[in-house]
Amino acid sequence: MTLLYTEVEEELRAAVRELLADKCSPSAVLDRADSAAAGGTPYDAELWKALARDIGVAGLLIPEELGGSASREGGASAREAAVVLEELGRAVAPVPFLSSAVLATQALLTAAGQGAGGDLAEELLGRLAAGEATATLAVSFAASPYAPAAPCHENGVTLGEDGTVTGTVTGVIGAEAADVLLVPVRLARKTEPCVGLCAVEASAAVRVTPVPSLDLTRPIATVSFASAPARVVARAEGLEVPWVWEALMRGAGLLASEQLGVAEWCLTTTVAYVKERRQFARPVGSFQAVKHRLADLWLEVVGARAAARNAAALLAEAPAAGPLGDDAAVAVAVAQAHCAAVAVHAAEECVQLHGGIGMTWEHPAHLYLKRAKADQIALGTPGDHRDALAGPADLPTPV
Amino acid sequence: MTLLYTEVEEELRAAVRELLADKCSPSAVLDRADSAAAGGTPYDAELWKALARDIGVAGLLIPEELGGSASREGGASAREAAVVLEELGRAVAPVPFLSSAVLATQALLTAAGQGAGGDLAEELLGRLAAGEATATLAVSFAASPYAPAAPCHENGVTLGEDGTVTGTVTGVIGAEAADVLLVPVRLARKTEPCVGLCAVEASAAVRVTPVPSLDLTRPIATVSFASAPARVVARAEGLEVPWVWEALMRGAGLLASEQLGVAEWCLTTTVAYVKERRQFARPVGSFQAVKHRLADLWLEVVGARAAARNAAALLAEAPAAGPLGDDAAVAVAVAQAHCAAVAVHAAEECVQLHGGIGMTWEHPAHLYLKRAKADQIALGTPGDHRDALAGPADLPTPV
Amino acid sequence: MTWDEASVAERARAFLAEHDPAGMDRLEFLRARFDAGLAWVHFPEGLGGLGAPRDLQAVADRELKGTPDNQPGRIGIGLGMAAPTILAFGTEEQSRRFLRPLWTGEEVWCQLFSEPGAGSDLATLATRAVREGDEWVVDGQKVWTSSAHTARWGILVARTDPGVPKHRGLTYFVCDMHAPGVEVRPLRQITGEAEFNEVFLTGVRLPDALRLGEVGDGWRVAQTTLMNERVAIGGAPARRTMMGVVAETWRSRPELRTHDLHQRLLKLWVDSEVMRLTAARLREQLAAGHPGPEGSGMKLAFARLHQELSGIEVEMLREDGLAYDDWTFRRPDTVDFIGREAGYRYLRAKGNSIEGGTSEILRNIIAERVLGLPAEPRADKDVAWKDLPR
Amino acid sequence: MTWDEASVAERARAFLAEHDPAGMDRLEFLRARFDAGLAWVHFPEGLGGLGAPRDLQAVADRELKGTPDNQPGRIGIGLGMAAPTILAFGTEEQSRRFLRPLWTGEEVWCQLFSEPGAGSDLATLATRAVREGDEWVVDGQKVWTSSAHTARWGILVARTDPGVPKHRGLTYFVCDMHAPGVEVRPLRQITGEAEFNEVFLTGVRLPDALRLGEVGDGWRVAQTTLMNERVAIGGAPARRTMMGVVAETWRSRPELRTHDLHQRLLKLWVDSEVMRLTAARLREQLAAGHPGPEGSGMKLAFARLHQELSGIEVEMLREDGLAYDDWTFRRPDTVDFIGREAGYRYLRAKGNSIEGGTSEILRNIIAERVLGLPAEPRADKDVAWKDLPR
Repeated sequence: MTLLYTEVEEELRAAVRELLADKCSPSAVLDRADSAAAGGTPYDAELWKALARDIGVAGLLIPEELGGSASREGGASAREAAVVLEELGRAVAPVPFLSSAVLATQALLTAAGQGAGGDLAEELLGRLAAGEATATLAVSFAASPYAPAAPCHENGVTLGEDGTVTGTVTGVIGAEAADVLLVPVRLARKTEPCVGLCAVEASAAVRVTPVPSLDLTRPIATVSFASAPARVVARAEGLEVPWVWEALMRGAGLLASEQLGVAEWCLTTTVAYVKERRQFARPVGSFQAVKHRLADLWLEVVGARAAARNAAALLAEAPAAGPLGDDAAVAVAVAQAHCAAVAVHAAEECVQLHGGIGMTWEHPAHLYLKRAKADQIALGTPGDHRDALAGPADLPTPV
Repeated sequence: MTLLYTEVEEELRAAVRELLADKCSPSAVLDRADSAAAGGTPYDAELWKALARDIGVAGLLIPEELGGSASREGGASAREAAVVLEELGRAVAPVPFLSSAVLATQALLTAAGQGAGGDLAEELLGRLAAGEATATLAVSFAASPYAPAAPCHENGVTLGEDGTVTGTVTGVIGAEAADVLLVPVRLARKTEPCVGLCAVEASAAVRVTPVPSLDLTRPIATVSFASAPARVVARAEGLEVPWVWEALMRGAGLLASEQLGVAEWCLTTTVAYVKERRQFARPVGSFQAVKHRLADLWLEVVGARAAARNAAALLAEAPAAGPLGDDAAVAVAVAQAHCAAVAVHAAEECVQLHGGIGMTWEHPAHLYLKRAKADQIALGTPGDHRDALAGPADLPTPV
Repeated sequence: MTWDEASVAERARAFLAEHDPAGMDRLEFLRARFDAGLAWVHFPEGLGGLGAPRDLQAVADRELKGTPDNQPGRIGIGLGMAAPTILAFGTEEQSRRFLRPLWTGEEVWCQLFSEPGAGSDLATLATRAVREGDEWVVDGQKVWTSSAHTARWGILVARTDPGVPKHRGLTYFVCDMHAPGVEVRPLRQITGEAEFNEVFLTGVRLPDALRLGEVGDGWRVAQTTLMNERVAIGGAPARRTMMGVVAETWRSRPELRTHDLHQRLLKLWVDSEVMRLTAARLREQLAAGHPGPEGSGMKLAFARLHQELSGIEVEMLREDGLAYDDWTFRRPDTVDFIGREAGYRYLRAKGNSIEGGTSEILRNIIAERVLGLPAEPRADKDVAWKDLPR
Repeated sequence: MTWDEASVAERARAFLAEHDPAGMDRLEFLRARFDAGLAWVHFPEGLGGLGAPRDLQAVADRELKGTPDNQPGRIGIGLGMAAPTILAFGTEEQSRRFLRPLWTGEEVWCQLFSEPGAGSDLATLATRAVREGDEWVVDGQKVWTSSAHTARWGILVARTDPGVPKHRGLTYFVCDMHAPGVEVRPLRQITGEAEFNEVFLTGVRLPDALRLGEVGDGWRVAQTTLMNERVAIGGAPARRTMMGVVAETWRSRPELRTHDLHQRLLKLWVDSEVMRLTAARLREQLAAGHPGPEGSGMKLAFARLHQELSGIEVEMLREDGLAYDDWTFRRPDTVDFIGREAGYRYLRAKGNSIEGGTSEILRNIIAERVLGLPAEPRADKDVAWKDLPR
């Protein structure tokens, strides 16, 4: 296992970065954010198609035998997905990669691993890998992987006798772009509490209501199912919804790489600006207080890269489905606790050191600030992840 | 009530500062610390006599009718004691003011207020006010005013049928300089738990063992009583030891002013040094990173002064004995939570910005670092004081 | 006479006895209050004051509580920045002309200082004012101008002599916002609102009578304005505070509580209390006539506190923190840092360490003017403005 | 040949087969290990190495585990600073003369760089070296010299030409610590110990053969030394860490636990883990032959972490934190930042952000060399050293 980037990873990065430089300039992202705020779709379908199909990022976590590029022998893995997320973060690209190619995909991989409903999961994975369909996991983006209660209880989506689902889920990302929604449900036909994961095709019976969101480039939406035809992907006894927890944990680990990308853009852009911007007949970047703050920020980003790489590497070594080992779980928690804070700090310094211009809508800095702040809440707050470390670190909580 | 200094307070400050400039130079303090480390007495008896008698700082909290200078009508109060502590902190003066004129005095004032044994308390207060005797409160300097258990139980000093006390107390300040030790005891003759405060005159039956201490200018000692003749100053049913809690709370509030003095010396000394010290053919103090750190530190000290003055003013308005009102208790907790941290931060910046010279034994900076760090632990940690604010601030603790 | 609490209260009661707000027009009432010297008692008689100590204003306000006010939120720049500057540097005529409608709110004021190329380094500003007979012709661009679209007047600093070092070539004017050549465009912020404007000045002609202070003395005049601004931002006692707002969320949403957040909130509660006490002590010093240097420090503390608290609130709200109340591009009349929802508070607070002097500049000021630390080596002190590197 | 894990392990096993440590003198064993190229495998053959990749040293150490070592704690400056510099700039003779006894520990080395007047600004140092025939006569005072009293040799930077700008007039020497005129005095620190010394050099005569690098090239040579020092301080993988020590206290003293401390410790545990991973990634980069700039960053992080953790530990210990283990003025042979008790750790950690480049200097280095930010305006770049303001 290495914490460095492999050549294959660097090639993938180069391809993604080139495409984004061409199709995803800050002004393009800002225009889309404006139109989204005015009711348009927040995601760039054309860009997503190019990423998913031409470069094939949709299948990085999906096994080769299902049409993806993941394999134990030199194929893709969480490491490649992490590199893609770094680039998407650096561009705050409005594409449903995290929601479809990570969260939904992980839920399906776990379900497929379980046998029951495995065929359907594999069929769906095939469509996702081919870029024929985009999915999302209909769970709040603010859900913590450590939260005790099953989300399908909180929002109470139920699968009726007639094979349709009814209920509402709030705080969902990527819903506007989803052809298939994977929703954890309660099975009504059982008296025994029994839960499942359903696949629901987008239709008139699925209402997606955008919510004005802090993050302009990955807004949340409320998803309502009204007797929407559904297929059961997986079932489980009790209240355990492994497909959800596994997806949230792995998603949190990879989100750290997106946060790294956000932080890197902010650092690079700020350094470039303070070299150019002159006040008092000197570049602002020649003032020692500014230099020291940027040096400290650089050190945080260096640490974020090490932590994010470590999480990606250990997720890559973990089995595609099933519970994570302690090492991987610790790596995810450490990466989230650190990278979430670094991304926010970098974005805040970016705004501050740009001065007035950083406070304007025209400058892209705010897109990164809003993404960083939303990511801090997403998939467990830094506090949640730190608390989860008390056990593994053997630092017992005071009684 | 004012947060400024009155003219009377400024005159008192000037007198104390002049005496300390004359008798308590950094090198004198360092020499004493050396000899103390080598087994000599840590306190400067001559300086203390001059302060206590000639300037009369020993009686600032003691009512005029008992020979002190405290009174509601224009007499002294906690405000004056606070100003003295600012100056003593600025000089890290090795005198038993806090232990005798604040902690022991407060314990006696509370006892006197209670009637029972009041005469003895008043007699002792008279001796302290006159500077004829020095006392200390035989309770650990690390005791928190919020700790649930009575210290006389932790250390278990007991008063025997024969009117002598036996037992050991650790972490006591000012014991080497004390003619009278006030020790909370358990009364052996009762089956009902019943506690009291005893006055024990220094004698062969009282062994004071100095402990090598982080704070070289106010070390702690272990005090052992072996059937030492004692007089009961006050009694109480149950486990309440009001004389101790009241003394610790008021002591904590006034300690904030000592911490302010420590922080001010560190800031002033560091500013003077970086103006003089040249590196890269410039004064070190002309580098912006250094300037900004010192500006932030200055702001912390400004806040420390406001918080310490507020605590002193509210303690001055509170009745000399008896439980503190909510306002005063909040003021004490806020002052400690803030000033303790500011003193440590100022001392740490002082060492760092002096560079190598700040790490040497010859330079006085370390005396302030050690005092500041010990004060952070003394009479409740910042964390203890913050936790105590959850109630008054109506920020309920998570369950 | 020398005023005290009793005599000010007496005068206020006497004023109320003669002027029943219920029985008269709001504006008339405010004009009468101004003329009675109860607008700002520390101002001279005849200019809305009594020449009384500043702290006695609280007495007048208490006595006149519940009567129509001048909506200070709408005219903050006039009250906090223009008025003290006019009082300090204006001629008798200028003071009589401007202060009354300024205080009553009949005339809104705005500030024309910052430029795209001159933010922290205000003294490099490039807006030119060229004298033509009894007039000045002004050309340039200003930015970060709140209320520009509602303002009748603006306080303007312009360069009247490019041939001398930057601080010496500036002059201070009152700009007629209705004059031809004044164009105001809204400037959208990261909150989605346009609280500020860009102001384009093209051949704007101002009579010399609108000059405030001497030609070339503009920097000194502007310092008075900026000092008052910082005190205004950091020093004022607040009814509703950011801490109060966040604490309310904590109390009303037990399910959101964690020890991590609790410990951070307790720290910030202490910081808020320390800031409140520092501000109270500062006001005591000002009242006692010896103003301390704490002023610029207060704004620093204020910005840090707002930013940390609003950041914690969004984090604490979890899913609700992912939402934003409204992105509509609008122009608010008044600004409330702690108004609206958590997301707005978080984004708006980012401006607190930039507007009215960045936190970096304030630290420089404290380090040099309060602590007496040496200035940075300066390349621009003695160079003519026109010859500065750009 | 090109070495790999297998071949290095093979060679180490072969060496052990021929040299049974049980059966021979400790020093003989170490000398033999050096001659077998198993001292530092990335050094050239004949100089204690095999010309193998640096990371294969771990293989040799693993194979030779349990055999007598060279007590690296005693000779850290020789191993970490002198050796790489001698290798990079020394002549063949110098390398052969110095490296073997350095590595075996027969000869201890010390560093003669800092002076009372030249700390962060090392290049202003004033110690003079004047050439007399084949010798140099050295006069001056050095400070912060650990092991000076046990050292056989010192790496010394002295000024050989005051007439040129400060960086250009320096030359690098090996100083014979047994030469007449070398006086060593212990320097007591705030911990009570004298870990360092002041070294007074009075008319010390050094043969030109002890010069390392060209005359006037001393600054460049010294850079190599300092870079290695920082990597050595920040980069080495630690068996026992400050976090481990503090966590042990937390585990063994449940009565000391509070939520305040718990939240702060969890944050620092994450920071420690991030630092560990950053160091691991740095070592991977070094092994892969493209060293990253993370080196100076590691020392920064290391100092901050040591200071915060040791500060929390003293606070956590309450009454025990008021005590100190021992103030005796002594001279330790080896230094252990996390040895002794909490009070010592707290005080000793204060030095971590000063020794071997202050944190302020390291931030400058990162800002300028890594981020490419402009240097401060410099008054001392092109001025002859003797003409610098003092």
